[in-house]
Amino acid sequence: MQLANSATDVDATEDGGVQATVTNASDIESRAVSTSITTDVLPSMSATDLDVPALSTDLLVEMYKKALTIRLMEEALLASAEEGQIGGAMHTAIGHEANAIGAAAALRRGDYVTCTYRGHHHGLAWGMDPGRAIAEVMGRSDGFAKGKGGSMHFVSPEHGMMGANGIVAAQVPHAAGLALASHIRGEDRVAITFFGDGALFQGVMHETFNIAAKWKLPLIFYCENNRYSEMTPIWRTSSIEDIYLFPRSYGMDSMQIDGNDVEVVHAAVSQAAERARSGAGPTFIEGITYRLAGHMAGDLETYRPQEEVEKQQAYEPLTVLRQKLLARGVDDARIAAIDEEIDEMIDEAVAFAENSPWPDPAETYLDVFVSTTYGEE
Amino acid sequence: MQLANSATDVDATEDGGVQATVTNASDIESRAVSTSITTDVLPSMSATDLDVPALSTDLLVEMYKKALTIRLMEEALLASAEEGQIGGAMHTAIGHEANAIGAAAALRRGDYVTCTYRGHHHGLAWGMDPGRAIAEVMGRSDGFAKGKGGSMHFVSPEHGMMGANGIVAAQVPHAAGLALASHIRGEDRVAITFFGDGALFQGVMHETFNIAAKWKLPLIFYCENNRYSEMTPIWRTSSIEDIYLFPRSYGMDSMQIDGNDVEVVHAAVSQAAERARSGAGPTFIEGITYRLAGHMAGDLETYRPQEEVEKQQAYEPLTVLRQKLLARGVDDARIAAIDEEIDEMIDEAVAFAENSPWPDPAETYLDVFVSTTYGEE
Amino acid sequence: MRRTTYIQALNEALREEMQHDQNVFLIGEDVGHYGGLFRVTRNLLDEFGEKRVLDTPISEQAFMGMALGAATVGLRPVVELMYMDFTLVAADQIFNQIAKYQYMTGGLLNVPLVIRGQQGGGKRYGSQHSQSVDSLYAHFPGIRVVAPATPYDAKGLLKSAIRDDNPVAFLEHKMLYFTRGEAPPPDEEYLIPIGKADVKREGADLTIATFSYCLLQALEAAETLQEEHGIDCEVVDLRTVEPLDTETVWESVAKTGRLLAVHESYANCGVGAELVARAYEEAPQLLRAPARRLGMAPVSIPVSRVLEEEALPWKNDIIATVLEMERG
Amino acid sequence: MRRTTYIQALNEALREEMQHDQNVFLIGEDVGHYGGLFRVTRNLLDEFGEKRVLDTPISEQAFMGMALGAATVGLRPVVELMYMDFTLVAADQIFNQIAKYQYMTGGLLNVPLVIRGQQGGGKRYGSQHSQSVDSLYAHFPGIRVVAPATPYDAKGLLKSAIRDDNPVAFLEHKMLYFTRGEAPPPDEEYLIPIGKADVKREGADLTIATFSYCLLQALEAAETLQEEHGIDCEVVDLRTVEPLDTETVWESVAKTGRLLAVHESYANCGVGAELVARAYEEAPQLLRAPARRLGMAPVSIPVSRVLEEEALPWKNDIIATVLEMERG
Ligand SMILES: Cc1ncc(C[n+]2csc(CCOP(=O)(O)OP(=O)(O)O)c2C)c(N)n1
Ligand SMILES: Cc1ncc(C[n+]2csc(CCOP(=O)(O)OP(=O)(O)O)c2C)c(N)n1
Ligand SMILES: [Mg+2]
Ligand SMILES: [Mg+2]
Repeated sequence: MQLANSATDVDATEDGGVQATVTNASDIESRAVSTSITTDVLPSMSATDLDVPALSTDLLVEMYKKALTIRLMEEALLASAEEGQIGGAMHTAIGHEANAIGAAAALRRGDYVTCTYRGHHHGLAWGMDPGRAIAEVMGRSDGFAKGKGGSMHFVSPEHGMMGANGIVAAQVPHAAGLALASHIRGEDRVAITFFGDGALFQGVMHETFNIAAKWKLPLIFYCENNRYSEMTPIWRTSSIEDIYLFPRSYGMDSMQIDGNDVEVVHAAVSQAAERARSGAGPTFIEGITYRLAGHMAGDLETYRPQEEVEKQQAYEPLTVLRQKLLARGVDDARIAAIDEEIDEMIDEAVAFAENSPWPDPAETYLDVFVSTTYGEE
Repeated sequence: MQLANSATDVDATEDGGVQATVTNASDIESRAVSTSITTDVLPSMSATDLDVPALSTDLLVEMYKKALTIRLMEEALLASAEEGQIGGAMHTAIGHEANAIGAAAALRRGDYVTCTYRGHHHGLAWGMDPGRAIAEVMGRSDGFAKGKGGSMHFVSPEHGMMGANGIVAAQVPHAAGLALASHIRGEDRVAITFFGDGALFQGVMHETFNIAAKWKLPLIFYCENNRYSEMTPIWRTSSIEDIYLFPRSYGMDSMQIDGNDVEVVHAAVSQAAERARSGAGPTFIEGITYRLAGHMAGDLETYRPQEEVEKQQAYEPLTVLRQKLLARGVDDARIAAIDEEIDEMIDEAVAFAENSPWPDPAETYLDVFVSTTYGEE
Repeated sequence: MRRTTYIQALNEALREEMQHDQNVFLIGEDVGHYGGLFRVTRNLLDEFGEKRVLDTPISEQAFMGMALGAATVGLRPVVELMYMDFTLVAADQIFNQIAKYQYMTGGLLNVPLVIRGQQGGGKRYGSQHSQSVDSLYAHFPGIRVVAPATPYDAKGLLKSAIRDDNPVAFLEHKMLYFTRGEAPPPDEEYLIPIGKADVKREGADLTIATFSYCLLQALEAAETLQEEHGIDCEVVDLRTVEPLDTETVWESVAKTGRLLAVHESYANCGVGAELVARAYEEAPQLLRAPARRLGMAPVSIPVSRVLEEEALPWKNDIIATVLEMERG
Repeated sequence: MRRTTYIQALNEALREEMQHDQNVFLIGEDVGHYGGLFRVTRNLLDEFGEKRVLDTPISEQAFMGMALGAATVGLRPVVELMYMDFTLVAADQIFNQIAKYQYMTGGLLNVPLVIRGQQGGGKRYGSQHSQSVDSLYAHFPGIRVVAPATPYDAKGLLKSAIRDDNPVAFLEHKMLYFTRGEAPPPDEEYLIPIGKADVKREGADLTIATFSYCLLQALEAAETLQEEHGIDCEVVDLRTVEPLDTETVWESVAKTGRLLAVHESYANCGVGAELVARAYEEAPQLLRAPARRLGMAPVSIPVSRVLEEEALPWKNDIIATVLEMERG
């Protein structure tokens, strides 16, 4: 196992970049005996050395806005779910935001992303509108999928967001297919796919790792390792101790990073995208992160101690981002103004969704088939 | 990659065992640049150092008889297939015999085995009767499964042979389930499962590796690496260069051995079985082997050069076994007598099968459900 | 008799069978330490230990195949699929292996296992967490399919399913979990035979044959039809979909002359079509009007409350179809 | 018109569509260098190169999912499953993903791909290499199902399937591969619309609606019935199973008053039951005798020649059922 490094406490380097440094000695100690599947690992304890160039303050401000937008939308959605306005399985990404935001910022318009049912953060990071997103989750006609897909099926082709998925790991070969499309057409688009630590043990992951590595597809595998698979800690079912080392069996490059730090995520995904575009094939990124809310709305979280959650709070994406802004001289007042702005925006988005009409029942029967006319040519 | 070793040319060691030694320098050279997925690798070029205790001459004679029985049965079956007596997909194991024979001899009565559609050698090695086996392949009523399963579904619970399978890799979790049964019941039975190099890329392999390793199941994964998946050489689709290294990602022990040498196979499986019985969990064995006949009856073998097949002939199990017998002082005359004996036995087996009546059509509707009476208790 | 919930009935059935036969074990995601996402397996790990209540990774293919292996040597695995939609992830092991194993081995091996979990719509889980798989399972020979609608039936049938020497798909419904009904106390053992339908409401005018949550919808529809239209429906709870107890259905149709089959799986190539086809094979003379079936609309279940309601073949659709049939 | 084989017709359809649209590509096991286990894709790698003819590992789930991904951005994958039984290995990608993707995305994405390969019995491949999956595919909304029986139809329908903007399961039959029939020369383009049945034999007494290899069996049965029993069957080749061209079937039944649906997939919850159910929904007044269906026996196809023959719903079974229907 490589030595643990952190990019949470950042030091500017001479060339304006930031070098990830170790947070503190006790973290290293615990890292030395634990592995990336144990719940006591903190995001900052990631194993990969990575040059992390500093992002511009403007971009960081944008990222903070995005992260807050996601967070507040999630909280609004949880409240709506509690009121009974949302049914089914709604999985929020509270605590996961930086993985999506850092990655989206590192990629280009024209690139593709697929993700899991825990996909609200990816949707918004890739540019989807919160109002239409909330409407979708609520099953209203202004939802981007007219209320048919709901929380587990965020999708927006115009943003390159090609679909969240309710079946664990099913979205992974989809992204490989998008990467294959790019490869077949000789384009320089890359695809990124997000999945969880638990997803690693679906057979299709293995199949896709092999094909992507063999065909050198322009693909980024991004594991949001929050150490839980529903109510089961991943160490209980995983024989693999450090997730990011596993894909090396396929000859694939991999990194283990702090998934809660947008700059680290941005650097890692940028590097992976560059490799992909150069024809060097896929990269696997393990982003150490933590889900601060339940697995899904209504989860009573009886399966983990509250102290564990509290310990992770210090490393959560919004806190980290706020620290970065303060370090860059963005002051409390400016941050408070942003907070207010986003808060209002989400209120409006919720109002928009709540006022959106229910779909016409006749809509039920549409979108099963596209009608084609080739036969009558 | 470890240095290549071979157990084909055996030297007796002081304690009566045999130490695997390198066959010749040119083999090592080619091994050093190639990997276990390329077709130029010879069985003798396996990578794992293994203490190979000498088996008794009597046992070797038995093994030779078994290998010849299998070989002659396969040849008889191919002839029958050519005559149109056998339909469907019949996959012979010509060239693979030692993998089955060495393994079966290393295990105990009460242990379990599952295997692929290429399972005739396992069936016979585990003790099934050639006459009933041929009858099964021909669809006669004396077939062990009354002609319902045929070539791809050899099975004989009384011998611990729990089923061959027509779906690539499907038999692998079945063996894990048998190992689980042993674990749950606190028995010391082990299970072994055979699969091909191509099977490695079915998702269920990965799922089963993880669970077996995590639960430390008494299971032996045995890959018969013949370098082909139907008509496609495995290097064309595999990103994994040395198959036996892959399972180490799950913390599993693994070896790469000469799968054409019964003594080597016996030693490897014995070691793995001991580990399994001791509670130390599964072992992965990659047996380097080669299929000397087509993928299935009727295969024209247009996809590989004849020279490649010829080069492998020198390492094929029967040749290796005959060399061993001669080295032990079993003379040509004795071997010729055995050959005649087995030849006659297979003739009789074929005659038995050909004279076996066709099943009654009414048999078609049986064996779908067991009738149960609990409801009426 | 006391009243209990459907979940509680299932939990008791599992506990009793695990006590009754030490070959019974549970395997699936979150079934052990957490006690199952829907709490059907709660407390069983504590009572029976880690060798008999196994928490798996998200590897449906592997643990389904493992259940087969263990069953062939006499263990009796009860496999939980968290949502029955995941049947499709393990479809090879279920339909190419488990359902066929006895047949392919000429009866040398059999596979006494239960695949259980919840299916069905009504809670806005959308396309991949709401579909009903009864017709899918019934299509393949070699696997019994049971889908009880009441706590009483659920307990008695789950116990029978576990004791059955064949593979059994035991289909629960998410809308049934918190419903209550009468059941004998835990120590009073009873088994309900697989393959026996049960007339849940007597009536003279038309037979509704259904199962699972649709039974409750059909019973409500029957009340409305009686009250508002004077149509007296007999409601037959099939309880088992494979084998189908057509005898009980024909007995009912002999009285009513009319048959409507209702289920929540897709109508197309569904159990309802099967029942209609069998009616014309086995008892055409009983039918005084064309037999009909009602299933899920040919769409993959949308999330929106309004759309989901439209797609589900529930009370209003049942009423409308019955009225159509009565009008002729 | 020249005569050609079913395999040759498929090969030409693939070549022409690959020439016609550079978005079309082939993916599957052994499809490239070897040209397909049944040689349907032979020579296409040479002509179109490694980017358009992709040899995969034995990873049906992955390459099926990849086909979905590529199709959502306008490529037109043609996926070969070596045996259609392997549908079950990739069932999640086929039925939970491909069939549902357009619906779940509210129509934002569609999935123009073809899943093709051979199914069916008659060559003693046994339980896991002989089963027919038409009814299985038809059960799930969102995927078209095509199963042509002649080289002419195979070519015209495969071309249409590739141009269709929906996922299409294109089901070949191993007994059809070497059959020959008339077809226009390769350069004379023709397309056959998906969803249109074709009357392959006219008759007055009874309608047999069927498809795939059963069509050939039905035509033979019709000859025998005519010659030996004076019963004049009309044989409707459905060609497409989803959508079902019931209009053509009812037109025929309007003439004959009798309907027998025949297919090789399991009878239980099969296409035949579906057709019977629709007959009583849509056209009960046309039926002068109970509509019937005939499918594979409820067993998972044995290897033995004798048993396989018994299980398959072929000529003799068709004749026997028709005679039963005629006797009333
Ligand atoms: C094939 C399949 N099996 C099971 C489930 C139920 N399920 C939904 S989320 C989940 C846990 C996934 O854990 P992980 O991959 O770590 O992602 P996370 O939820 O932690 O983001 C499970 C088991 C599913 N949706 N699909
Ligand atoms: C799931 C599945 N996909 C494809 C096939 C068709 N098939 C049968 S054998 C085979 C090749 C298997 O190669 P390998 O695992 O190396 O075993 P070998 O035949 O060489 O012994 C394939 C692709 C199958 N039977 N099952
Ligand atoms: Mg997780
Ligand atoms: Mg092989």
